[in-house]
Amino acid sequence: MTLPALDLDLEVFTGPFDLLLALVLREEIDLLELQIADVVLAYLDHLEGRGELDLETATEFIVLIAALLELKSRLMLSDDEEELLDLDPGEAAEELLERMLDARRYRSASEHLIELFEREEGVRFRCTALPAHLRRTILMPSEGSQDPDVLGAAIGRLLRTPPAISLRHISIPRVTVAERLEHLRGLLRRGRFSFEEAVRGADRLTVAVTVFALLELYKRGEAWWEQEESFGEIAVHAVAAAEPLRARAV
Amino acid sequence: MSEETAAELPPSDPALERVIEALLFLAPDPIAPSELASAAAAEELSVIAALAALAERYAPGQSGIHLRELGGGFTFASDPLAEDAARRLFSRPRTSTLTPAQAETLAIVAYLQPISRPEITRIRGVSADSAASTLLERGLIEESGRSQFGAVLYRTTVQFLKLFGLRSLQERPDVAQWDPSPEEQAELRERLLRAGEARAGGGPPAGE
Amino acid sequence: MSEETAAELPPSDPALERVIEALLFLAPDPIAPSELASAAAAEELSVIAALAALAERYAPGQSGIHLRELGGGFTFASDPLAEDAARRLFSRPRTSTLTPAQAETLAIVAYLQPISRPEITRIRGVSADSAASTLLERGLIEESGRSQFGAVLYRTTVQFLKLFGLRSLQERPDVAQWDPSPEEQAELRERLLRAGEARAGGGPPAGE
Repeated sequence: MTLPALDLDLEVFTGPFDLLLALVLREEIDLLELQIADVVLAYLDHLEGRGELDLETATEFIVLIAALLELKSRLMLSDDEEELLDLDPGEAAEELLERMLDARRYRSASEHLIELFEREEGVRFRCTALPAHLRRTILMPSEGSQDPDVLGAAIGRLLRTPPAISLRHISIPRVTVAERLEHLRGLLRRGRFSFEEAVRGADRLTVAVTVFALLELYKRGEAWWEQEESFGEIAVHAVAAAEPLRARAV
Repeated sequence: MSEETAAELPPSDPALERVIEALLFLAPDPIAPSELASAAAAEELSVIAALAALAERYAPGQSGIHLRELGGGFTFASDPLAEDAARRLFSRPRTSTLTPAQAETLAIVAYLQPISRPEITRIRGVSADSAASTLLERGLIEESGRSQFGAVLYRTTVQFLKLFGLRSLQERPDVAQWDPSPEEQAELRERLLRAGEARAGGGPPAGE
Repeated sequence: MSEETAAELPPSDPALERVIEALLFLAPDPIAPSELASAAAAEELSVIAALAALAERYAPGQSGIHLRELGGGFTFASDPLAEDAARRLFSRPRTSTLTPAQAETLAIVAYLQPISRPEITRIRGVSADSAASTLLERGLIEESGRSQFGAVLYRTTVQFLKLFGLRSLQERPDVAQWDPSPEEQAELRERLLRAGEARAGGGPPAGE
């Protein structure tokens, strides 16, 4: 399977996954309008239909979806979110819970509104113009009845530039995939190394970027890895010329 | 409808009568019995019977709404008795205060005239069409030629000056008093456009 | 109008009743009793008595036109019985249905007004822009000033009350009634905390 074969049927888009990406990148589809969870669900359905996981396309999918998620979160973050990042996990969960409850409340309220709307289906109001002799004549309010300051205040309001959405809290990737690739290739020259070793002392972002780099190496057929048990050590091997790439490495 | 015709008619079907009543209430123009019949999926004779019953209920002296036959069709009209009250209700001056959208649009025209709608929209960050139409209707702004791109330009009117008690445009209040960032040197128009684009979610404002 | 109130009212004056009837027929939007009283140069109590009498004549089952109380005012509306016929006659569907996105956006505005688009987006988790534009176009919401950050604020309109048959905004049910039960909330909280711990304490992400 290739990702382009993944067909989507979403609220804002119907068609193959790669076309969706192209449209998002060309800004013809607003990422804010896209429910990324629906894309993931469609992918999971697709996997279920096939009954097997192709690591290569799964990797590609995860990378692409992660990128979409990051882009979307950047678009959605507002200033208040900054405080959220300083919360401990308990507080963050409370905050998140409050939001989920809010979303749920208004979703239910919207169902109630739709019921009302349907109940009123068929009720019409007259929307006919008044007879000509009764048309609203505009009586001119007296001279000087308006305060010019209203105009000045309106201009002042329009001059106010809204505070820019601060992206300070989004860490600027000081580590690049290219750098980490180089680092991993260096280690690979020894034949094998453990992941732990590759990220020793690194911050979380570097760890994440290293995972991406590792996926990239796997994709290019340069490396292969194994993990004996969950949370156990990950051993990374160079793919020797003699050793054929094992594509189904699950 | 003459007495003789009514005598030959079938009795009015209350449900059909209500449908006809609703249709006449909604329609802006007189409707012919044949049109009513095909809309209500009923015999024309039954429609005529319903109309006869309605004519009795909606007769002068019975109701403030009258059923009238006009140009071969039927329509409801208001009782002339209500004329004075209607004039008082509908001819009152429009509320003299401007809505926020109107105040913003008028202020933009007052300070930057002549100016086109697209530009007003850019500054407001949302469409100014309905506000501009109301201001035109109220005679506070008027057309003043076209921009090089063919868009209609607007300027304020003498009526505007009178309403705000200004002897001339030079008496517009000084923006400095409401200016949130007085240290900025750029021209007012340019700053308004920049703020408008930031509000509309355009590129980040300069300085970021 | 409750029975008890009606009992205390003066008898309806037929001439005033006809004037009120005509005004309601002519007016495009609901009119409050106080407005009717000043237009008809009558006491508000007499107007209320006339409205009570009209409510009896224009009641479901009595007439194809119904007297409705909407948004604090009174207006006539057609009996839904006539909907099919109206559709045929005016060959225009009354209104298209609301999409879930529009309904959610409308619900948020109805409860939290005045509210800005970014706030709506935050609550929904997806952009509300296209839904809000449609609601504006359909006249269900309107602008109502700006927030301190310069975002346009929205509120619901009289049209909204009309289409949803609400006598006033106070008729909205308490939003708290849709809160999940304490057990459901506890379960949700539990799940979130577990996910949070797994993220915070699970070692390098590759180990998962």
